[in-house]
Amino acid sequence: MPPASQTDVGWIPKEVKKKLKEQKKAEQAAAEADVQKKRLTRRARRPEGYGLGWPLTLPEGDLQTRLKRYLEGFATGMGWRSPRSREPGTDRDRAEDLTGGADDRAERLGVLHLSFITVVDRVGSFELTYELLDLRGGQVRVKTKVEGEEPVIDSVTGIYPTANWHEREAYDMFGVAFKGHPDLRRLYMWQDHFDHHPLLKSFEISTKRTFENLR
Amino acid sequence: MVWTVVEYLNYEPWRFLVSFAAVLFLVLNIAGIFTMAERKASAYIQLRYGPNRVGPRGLLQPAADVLKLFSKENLSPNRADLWIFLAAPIAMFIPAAAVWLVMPFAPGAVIVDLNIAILFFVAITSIGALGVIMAGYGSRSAFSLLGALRGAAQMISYEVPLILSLLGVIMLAGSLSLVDVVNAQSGGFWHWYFLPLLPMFVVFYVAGLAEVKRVPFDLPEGESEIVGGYMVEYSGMTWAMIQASEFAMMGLMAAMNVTLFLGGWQPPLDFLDLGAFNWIWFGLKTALLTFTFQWIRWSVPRLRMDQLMDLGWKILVPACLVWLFVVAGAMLVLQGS
Amino acid sequence: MPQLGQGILKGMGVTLGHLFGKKITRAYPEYKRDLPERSRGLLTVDMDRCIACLQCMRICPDHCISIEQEKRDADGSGKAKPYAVGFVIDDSRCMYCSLCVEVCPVNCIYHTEEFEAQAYNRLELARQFGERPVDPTVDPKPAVKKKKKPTGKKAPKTVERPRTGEDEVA
Amino acid sequence: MLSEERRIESAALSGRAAGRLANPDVRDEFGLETLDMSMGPQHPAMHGLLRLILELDGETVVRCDTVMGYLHRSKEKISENRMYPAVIPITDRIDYMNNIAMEYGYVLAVEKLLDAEIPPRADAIRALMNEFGRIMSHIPSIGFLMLELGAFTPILYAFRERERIQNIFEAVTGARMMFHYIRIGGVKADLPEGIPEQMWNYIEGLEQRLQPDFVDLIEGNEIFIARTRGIGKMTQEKAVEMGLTGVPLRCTGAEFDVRKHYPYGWYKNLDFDVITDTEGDVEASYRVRIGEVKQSIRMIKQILEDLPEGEVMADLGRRIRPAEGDGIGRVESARGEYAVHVVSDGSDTPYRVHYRTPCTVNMQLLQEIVPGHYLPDIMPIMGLIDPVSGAWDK
Repeated sequence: MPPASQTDVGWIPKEVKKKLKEQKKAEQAAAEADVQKKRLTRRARRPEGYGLGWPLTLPEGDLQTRLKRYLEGFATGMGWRSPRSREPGTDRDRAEDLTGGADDRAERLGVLHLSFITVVDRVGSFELTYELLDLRGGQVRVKTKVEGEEPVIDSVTGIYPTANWHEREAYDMFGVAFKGHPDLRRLYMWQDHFDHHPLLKSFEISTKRTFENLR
Repeated sequence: MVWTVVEYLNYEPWRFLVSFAAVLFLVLNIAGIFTMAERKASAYIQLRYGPNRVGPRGLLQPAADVLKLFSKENLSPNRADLWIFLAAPIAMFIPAAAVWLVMPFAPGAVIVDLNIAILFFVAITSIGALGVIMAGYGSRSAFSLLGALRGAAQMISYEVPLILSLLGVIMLAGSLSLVDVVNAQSGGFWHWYFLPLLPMFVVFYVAGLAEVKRVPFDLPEGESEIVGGYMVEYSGMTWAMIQASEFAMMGLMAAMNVTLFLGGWQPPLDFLDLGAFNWIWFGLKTALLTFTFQWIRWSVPRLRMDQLMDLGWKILVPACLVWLFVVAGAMLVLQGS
Repeated sequence: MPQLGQGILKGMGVTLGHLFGKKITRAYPEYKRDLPERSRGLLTVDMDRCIACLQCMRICPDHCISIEQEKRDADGSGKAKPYAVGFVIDDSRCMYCSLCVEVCPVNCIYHTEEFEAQAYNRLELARQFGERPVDPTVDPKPAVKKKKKPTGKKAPKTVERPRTGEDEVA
Repeated sequence: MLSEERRIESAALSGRAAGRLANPDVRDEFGLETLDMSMGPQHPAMHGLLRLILELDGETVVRCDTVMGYLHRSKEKISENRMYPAVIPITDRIDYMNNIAMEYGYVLAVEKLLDAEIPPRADAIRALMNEFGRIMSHIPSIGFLMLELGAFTPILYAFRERERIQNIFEAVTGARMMFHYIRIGGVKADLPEGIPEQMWNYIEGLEQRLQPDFVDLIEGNEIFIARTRGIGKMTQEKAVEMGLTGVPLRCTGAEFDVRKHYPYGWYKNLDFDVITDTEGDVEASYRVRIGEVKQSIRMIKQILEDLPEGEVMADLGRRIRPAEGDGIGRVESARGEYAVHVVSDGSDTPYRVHYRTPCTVNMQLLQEIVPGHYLPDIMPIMGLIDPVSGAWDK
């Protein structure tokens, strides 16, 4: 079968026409699939057999057992003997590997939903609470601490796209910077001419009446 | 004595001035009455009472509104093209007023009996689109520009089914004069044109709704999308003029519908003939039709632009064309033999 | 076009039914509805009963109550007790949360059925109850929560909020 | 809807538009010109104060940037400076269409900190009021959706229902909008005499009115279907990925309801269904809302049928001073999962209060799904998310 462009003759038999049509259709379908593939690159990276099928299936069973199994698998995968005595020199201990490997974490566990990120300003350090839900009664609370005046922490937007605005809010209110965030702007306060982070404990509010000269 | 005055007024310049004043008076009153009717109808549909403070049962509310609008300052945007901005309401108002000149209100009661009245109606109402474009362009605002573009597209598209549906009437009546059209429908409601021309009546009704920019075709205004469209920047009397022209246009469409398809001033049954007072029938029918406009407005949501265009070009125009052929064939069969 | 406008006609039937239905609007200034017993209107104070315990001032989330306190032998018992010489409720700040009413030990502050508060000037909305007017623009709680020496006897007593306190403040 | 190529082109355009804003003389090389439009913050369809920076190609949106914060009143900071009970009236102001759920979430969090035992009658009354709150938020939501589509009448029918529920609330709580009714340890006061009967009568009346006024008038309307079917369509996966909760998630078919899957209070004793729909567009959200109103009616009937007797307030002492730690209260508000995280340091003011409002999270959807739609489609999409200005800005 010659390509469609070369069959430029006056008369084409019916079967050939039909075949050409089918071929064209197949080409179109392939192109569409290609576009789909491009669109779903994020999904395509995900390992088969885990998590989100199509349509989405929510996890079943107890979160505790899943979590335990997962943590064991995680430790062996990372080359840890136990959380206490891990070797710092193993090559999977780099930060990018952690975030890269974490991509399927949400799906393997079925913890699909990031409920919120709370930042608490413990003067001198920042405590971040990530509340994760599996939408089926299980919940995971991850707490972490960042030291310093201008803290930086990895963004979780790669795993939970919903974290986008949660992290923007945290940045706005506390000045916590998120590495790898696609669009770290202020969420609530105005973008320029405002250098404060209002929920810091050092930001004092005044309860003075605001209309003193507004007779 | 009186007769000489009337005769004197019949001489050309005076006749023109008097009829023009009469039409202006009529149109402004119609705008006021329809504003009131609109507000009351909407209120009653929505379980409210509507305006009820000014005058008996709030009936003087339009007068109070006009007084208030007169006292308001006329604002215009800083970058507006001032001439176009101020001329737009006038360009919208004049067509709404001028067509009333050819409208037969009762037997013999028509200001000008034009023999091309239908053509006059089509030609003059098309100017309304110009006013919309002027208003939207002159305001120099993104919202009003969008409104003007929508308005222009909509009004020009819906002229086509409007005119096509008129053709049926012209074929049946054999005349372009509105007086002839009304006279041809005499003798009971079964002689009215809405029965043989039912699809065209519906098309004229729908296209008329679109032409006067009322829900579900009020996209040029679209207050929840583009905040008011082409008239977003108007205030005070200029805004009042746009509103008045819209309401007058609505009344005009209803009256045109009545004249062309519902027998004009003809009574529904012969023994109900009121002679010179037949304008009561005309008024009743127009009021009823206007009420249906308002009833639709307060019951349905608004279409989207592409759906509006689809409706106009893919449904109304073909329906009209098909029925035109049906009517022509029927006439050929019934009259040709 | 399977339906041909049936849905629209159905909806128009509903609206037509309401056109002749009973209306629910009540013309407000002429018609006044009976307020339920618990309705929370403007606050008022019965100054005879007030014992100047400052509970309401302390709990108020908006800081809309200011009380000027003085030791005075008001009931003739020979003992000087706290007495509210100035009491102001700033209605421009009040959010009618009713916390002050609940906290009052002698039930001297309570809601009325009045709810139409309006004025040409925000300061007019500050209603004075005591014998001596209090400036409502002076905040009863200072912004900085440091221990300060009382500036004078007439200044409102600032209440330190104990962060690890054991007993209740009366 | 834009094709994939057009979408990619639009993305490229949006980048250029950003440059064009900085330097208006630059023209793009395709000769295409787009119109930048700022929709809001003062706009009738923006549910309050929201600004959308739109880039329009004709009437097609190619870029939508959400700017918020116009109603930011820093409730989290205020809450840090108020005593525990005095925070409740502030939570009332977060979602002012569904205040009672806002109070409920905060109170649950503080009770978790205090480890308090709540009397059953108080729990039942809380659930009762919460379901009334859901009705009085869902029905106006439907009205707002219709208002934005251009039909003015349903909003007034909706507000008739809301006003009647507000009358009941006024008799119970004393206020029509900012109730301040749910307290730490119970509720403010028991239901007054005759109110359960009034509630029952109202609910029966609502069941009858729901069909003509909100289903017959809206559901079959061809224009409504044309405007909403397929608009704002999203897949389940997208919805979960964006962290949506509430009606926008459930209308895609994902069955998640805090009342069912993270039960709290009296909801453990109630029998109800989680309403889902498969389409995930605006019309589906309308159907889900109507279904949820019916479920709320069912729940209210169940609660009223066996309302437990007893106290309505636990004795927690006059002063509320929880131990150090943190408590999370999570409730299903009318707009989705509402969670409050209270961190205590042992004093009588909270150390940190974080409100997770469903509106903030659901609003992320706008910038994801609006590009590619027509300008008038933004309004039904806003109706699908149905945010409340006070809630997204906190």
